[in-house]
Amino acid sequence: MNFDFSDDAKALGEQAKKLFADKAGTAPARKAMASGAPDFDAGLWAEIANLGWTAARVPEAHGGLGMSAEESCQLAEAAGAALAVVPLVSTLLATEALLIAGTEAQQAKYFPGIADGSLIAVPAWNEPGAVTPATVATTASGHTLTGSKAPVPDLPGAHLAIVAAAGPDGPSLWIVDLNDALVEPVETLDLVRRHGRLTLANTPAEPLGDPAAYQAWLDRAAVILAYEAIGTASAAMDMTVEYAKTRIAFGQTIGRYQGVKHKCADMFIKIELARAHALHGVAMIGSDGAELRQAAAAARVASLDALSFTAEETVQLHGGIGFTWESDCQFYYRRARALTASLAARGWWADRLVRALELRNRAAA
Amino acid sequence: MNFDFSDDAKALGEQAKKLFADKAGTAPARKAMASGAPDFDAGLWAEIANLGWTAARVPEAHGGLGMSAEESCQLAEAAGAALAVVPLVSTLLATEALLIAGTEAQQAKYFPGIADGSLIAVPAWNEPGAVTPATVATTASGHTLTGSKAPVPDLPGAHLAIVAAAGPDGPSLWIVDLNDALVEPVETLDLVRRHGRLTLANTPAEPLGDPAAYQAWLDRAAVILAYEAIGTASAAMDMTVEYAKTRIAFGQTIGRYQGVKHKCADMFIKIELARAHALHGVAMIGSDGAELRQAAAAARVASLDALSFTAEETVQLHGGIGFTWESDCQFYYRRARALTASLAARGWWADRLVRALELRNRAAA
Amino acid sequence: MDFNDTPQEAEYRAKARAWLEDNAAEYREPPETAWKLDEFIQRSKAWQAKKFAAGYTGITWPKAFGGQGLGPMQSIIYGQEESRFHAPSGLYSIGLGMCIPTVFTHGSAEIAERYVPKALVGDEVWCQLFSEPSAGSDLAGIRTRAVQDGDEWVIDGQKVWTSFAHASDYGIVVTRTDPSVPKHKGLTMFIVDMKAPGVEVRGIKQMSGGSDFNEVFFTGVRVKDTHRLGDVGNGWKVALTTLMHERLAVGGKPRHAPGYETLMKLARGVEAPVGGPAIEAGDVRQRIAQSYINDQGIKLTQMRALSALSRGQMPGPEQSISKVVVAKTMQEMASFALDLAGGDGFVTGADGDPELAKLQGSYLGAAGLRIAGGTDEILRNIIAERVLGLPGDLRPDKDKPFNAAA
Amino acid sequence: MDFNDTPQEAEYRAKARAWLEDNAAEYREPPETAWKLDEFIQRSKAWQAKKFAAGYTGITWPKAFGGQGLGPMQSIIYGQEESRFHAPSGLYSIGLGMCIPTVFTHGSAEIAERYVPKALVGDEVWCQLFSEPSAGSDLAGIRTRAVQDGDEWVIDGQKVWTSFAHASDYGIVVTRTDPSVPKHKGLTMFIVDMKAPGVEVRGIKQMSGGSDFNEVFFTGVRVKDTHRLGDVGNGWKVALTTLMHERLAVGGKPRHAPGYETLMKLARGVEAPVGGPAIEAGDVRQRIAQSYINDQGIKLTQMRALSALSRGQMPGPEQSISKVVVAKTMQEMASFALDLAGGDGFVTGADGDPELAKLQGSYLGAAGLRIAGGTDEILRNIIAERVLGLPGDLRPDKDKPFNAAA
Repeated sequence: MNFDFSDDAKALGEQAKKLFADKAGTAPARKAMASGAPDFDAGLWAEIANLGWTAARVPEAHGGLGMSAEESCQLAEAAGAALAVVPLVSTLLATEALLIAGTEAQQAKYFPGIADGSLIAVPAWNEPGAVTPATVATTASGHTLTGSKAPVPDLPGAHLAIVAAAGPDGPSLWIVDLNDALVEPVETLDLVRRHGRLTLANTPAEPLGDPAAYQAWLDRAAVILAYEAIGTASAAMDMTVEYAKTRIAFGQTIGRYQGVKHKCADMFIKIELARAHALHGVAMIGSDGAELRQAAAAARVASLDALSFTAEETVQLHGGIGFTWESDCQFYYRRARALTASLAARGWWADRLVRALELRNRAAA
Repeated sequence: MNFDFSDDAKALGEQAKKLFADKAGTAPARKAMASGAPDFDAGLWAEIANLGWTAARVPEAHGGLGMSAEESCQLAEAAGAALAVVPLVSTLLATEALLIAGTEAQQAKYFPGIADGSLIAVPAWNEPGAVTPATVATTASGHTLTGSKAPVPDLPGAHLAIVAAAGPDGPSLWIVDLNDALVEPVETLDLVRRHGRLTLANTPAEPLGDPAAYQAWLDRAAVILAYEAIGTASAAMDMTVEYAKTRIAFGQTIGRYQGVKHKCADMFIKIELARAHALHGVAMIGSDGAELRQAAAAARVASLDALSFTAEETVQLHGGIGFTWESDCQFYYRRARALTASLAARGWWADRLVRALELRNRAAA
Repeated sequence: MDFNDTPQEAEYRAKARAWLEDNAAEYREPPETAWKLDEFIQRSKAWQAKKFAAGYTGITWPKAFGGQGLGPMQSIIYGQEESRFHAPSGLYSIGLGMCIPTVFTHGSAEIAERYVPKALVGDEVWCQLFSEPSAGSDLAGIRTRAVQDGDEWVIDGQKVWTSFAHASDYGIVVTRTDPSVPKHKGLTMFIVDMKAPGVEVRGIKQMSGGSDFNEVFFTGVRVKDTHRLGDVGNGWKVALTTLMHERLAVGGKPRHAPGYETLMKLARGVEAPVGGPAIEAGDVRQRIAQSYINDQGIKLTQMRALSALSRGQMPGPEQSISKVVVAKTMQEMASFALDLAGGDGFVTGADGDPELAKLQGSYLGAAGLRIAGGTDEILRNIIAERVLGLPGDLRPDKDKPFNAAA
Repeated sequence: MDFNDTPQEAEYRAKARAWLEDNAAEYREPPETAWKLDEFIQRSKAWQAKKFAAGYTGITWPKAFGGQGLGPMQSIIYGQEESRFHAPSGLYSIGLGMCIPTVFTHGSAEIAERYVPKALVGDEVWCQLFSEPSAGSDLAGIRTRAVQDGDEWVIDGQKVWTSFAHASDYGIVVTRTDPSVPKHKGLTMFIVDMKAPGVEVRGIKQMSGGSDFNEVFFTGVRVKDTHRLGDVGNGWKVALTTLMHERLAVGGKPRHAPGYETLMKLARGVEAPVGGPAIEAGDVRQRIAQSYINDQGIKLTQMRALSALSRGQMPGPEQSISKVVVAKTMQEMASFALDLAGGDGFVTGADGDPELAKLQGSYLGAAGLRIAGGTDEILRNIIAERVLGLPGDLRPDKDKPFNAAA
């Protein structure tokens, strides 16, 4: 039985937590919230690239370290916990798409830039009016795309987008050089992470090598994003537990009241359930396992449930102060909506999970 | 604003609560649970008839008191609270069917017996294999019915059944003299209330005057049963609150712990929400109001939610003793399943509620 | 059983409605852009004066204090009718609803004579200064001190969550006058002049972006002993009567907050997670049903309370469930609806959809509503203790001198 | 990352599997009708003796006590393999899992020598006598007294929730030996002969109809001081080590309890509340997903713990979530499934459907599982306090003499 991260992956996660503890967290997030603040923390990004995190998942042949999805997940969790104002998770998601579906030439062209941090890549599947990743109206004509993508996380400041466009057998993935496209900022409920709208009007684009990769990419993205959500939820829980240990009401710390402590226990329970499924997802990515579809969907649903519950009760258990602009609670409350929007809400993923279970049943029958 | 029971109805409810406090409750329920115990408490039934409760809703022209649905609901709540081992609620439901859909001749034939307690009437819609009141496989041919009805509450010991059979425009209601039919006992999760199976094989039957009355009867039945469920849930809550005031753990009564007291508060919240909708239902019955369909469905859903939550947490908050055969908790836990089975589960009624809201929207548009 | 007015109530309603039709015409539609504070205050004062002249202020107050001496139903009926307009009446709700009744109940005759009429006509605006940073749910834990100096008291400390402090002329303030006795016993209530030297008001920006509340800092603020409300050391009991007025204000869903109808409308326009129109999906329908049960259940519960008032009885304990149900339902429904709306539910500002913006506002606002005026946890305690008779939480500080407790 | 055994683990598993194939063949299928108590005991003893002879008992115990001196993974692997059969091993789970480790940890060498071998080979059955009617969650509140009389102690009182008391030869019993000191300090643990005069065992019938537990009454039962486990007054600490062994037994879903697969199967066969096959309805699919997440989530969580053991580390705190999730999930899933099944879900006995009977059993049993071995509330306290480090509830009785507390 070896159902846990490798020591290497854990060490990278520890390194990331340590750096983010110094350089990220709610104080930099608050700075990023100011109007006119840069799209992301360029200094921190340079440091990240320098430490090889963007290279971690890139194959050695293309200037990377050839590490596994475990490393991506450890980085996503650390970034989520620290609300780090860098396009790290977006770049990891785009990396995953290039990795599973990019041609040799595409990988050779883009991976070196991703690895050294000079090329920021983001996935763009969401469209105005679309409610799930199954609905993609952007059309392809020859080697051009036409359509609109929004809200796209980390789009402002990015160089490359992995774009979903309608194909004959469902959506497929294309590469768009953002120099060729119109990128505009879009305001969202998350005041820290920048989002954008990508307008494609016969914009040059090249399809990824494997057009069927969209579904496989969704699975992998769900696992990585589950770790981001787990990181954010854990940070919110930790902050709440600390507050409950110190805040006094009616002559005792509020953490003594079962009304408070049972909610904290529920946060832990939901987060650990999410961890179990997310780890299952990483294991299935690592082994190309048949259970990836169900593990990814379960990880997505469980992590969103953990994050939304934790974010809501974080405000609640902080009481009046938790509802002020000055409190850090709002970062988690708003980020919960951001991470929901980043890859469709729980309902669609729960249905996808049951479809996966049905398929497995049919296969077994 | 006059949104409350009449003083007369309240007085009848008080009278019922008083009688049941003496003659019903968990101790008689425990006796009724013994194998070989009679189907119901005949002495209590005679007293009930004597007090005119079975006559309350019967028109004066047919030997009754001509009272409103408010009185039926007050009686149902009191019977539910006391777990009274009498076929009172079933007879009230059957009375409602005769009242809204019986011909003058049918009313003249059956109401006097119902009024004086000599005729016990029960509705029978449930069928093996059916999951909702919309699915009725029993067929009519001329003035006979063929099919099977189970589980039917209070069927053993009853004289008359109001039976749902498939009609050209959906189910319709028929009267079956139980002397003409095969009645067998059926074991259920509720060990106190007797249930039966009614086997109809070209059994003589007469249709109620208004074949479309089935839907209207469902609405009225839902309101009356909501009050039965509210009565049962309130009794369980009261017992739990009393226990929480006296049971000591870790040096204090367990009612001081928020883990316990917040659950008791949630019982109260759910019961009061159910009361609001159930009262809306009674008001709509009384005024033939257009909102009866939605009020009845909401009352049904809210009362089942209140009862199942209260029953489950009643066992839970009693701890180990609550899970023993000797504890009274099991009566509520099992009755919650009985009242669910008695008129379809919450899911169907929630859907019916939304259909009613959609219809109203369309009518308003 | 019906939802109708009694003949007397119907008559009062008709009169009020007619007066409003004539006098509130300019407030028939919501303002196209929200009023700035100055205009809001100016319009509020003008509207209050109009209402006063017509006898629609202090409806339930004794005539001796300038009130109308009518019952709670008349007050509610006027409120219902006024709420069909967008008249600016919120500026006075705390002052006239909570502060002034405390002033005429616990203040001297001279004090009442000085302050009540001007408040009623709207010339002077009042605020309530109770909560503090370290005393939210535990209101009796306040630390703002008042020290006697001859026939005056000197107040130092900080209050928080004060509505309209910046627009107020006076406030009622709870202070600690004796820290050497248990916390409930060392409190005293005063009237304070909000324009006095040493009073500083700062806005609090909320998570939702609005600034509906203030912090108020007191530095050596002097108050005459004649402006004390109730006995020295009796401030807790005085505060409780003030709060009782708050609790009587039946708290339903905020007026324009999205409800189950919003969810139905949205569900007709978007695709379900399982495919097909969302309105036809089982999970969406179950959620609509739950929203209806909670929204409409609270409305109907309030009608139960109104019926009791209309019959001249006290409302039952059922209305205590209102806020805890409303706030959580708002949060759950908004979250589910925003999920249904996909990425559009996350976009704000100029690119956002105005209908979805309401749901976003509701999601943010509900987090505050679950806390303001008693957290979900405190309200459940209150239901369990006051309605069901369960014992209170253990309070280790209850009998200890305030300055010796943790 | 994988779910595979290490080579050593695989070897041990293969050996155990082969042995079981040869020796447990008669238990391959569940008995057609449940064994009566006598037959159950007889078969249990025979099976235990066989396991002992083959070295599959006391797998993790020191060799000095007759154990195999192996790691927890070996014990778990043997258990996994044995669970493929329907062998009767439950009779010894408490005795060997909890009682005997307490005996050899806290008893004298003579005592260990007398009792451990006979327990291990299965000749003597043990039970644990901790809970009392007035001491459930609050175990330290027990009232059963032991009074010293020369070199003996005399025990009077009542225990409850004792598994297999009627089949047991010995038990470990916590008693109060000094009521004048605070409650955790006046306890002492003894070995008691269950056949001694004054011991009376009565079955407890559960709400679900089963009788898996007993009440045990002690009237003047005499125990030698040599049979004391640990020091006088140290019984609480001894009991904690016993309970630690219980907590190490990772508690997942009961072996044959219905899970999400049951709900899926049912949903394929019945109509949805909204019409159409239930498996296609959004609300049913959401519920299946939730059941999978909880059921499978706990399974995966246990695998995380096993991986730690396999690596020679202590499992993390995550396994503490197991029972609280499992029990509530069982109750919620069974309730939803029975709702889906309509009236058939309510019918029992000869007229009932056997598949639905399992769901009914699960609904009844889950109510007990949410209480047994720590209520949902106590388990949340434990997670909050031991994992998250939140402070304990206020305990007014903590430092008071037991006989002076409420």
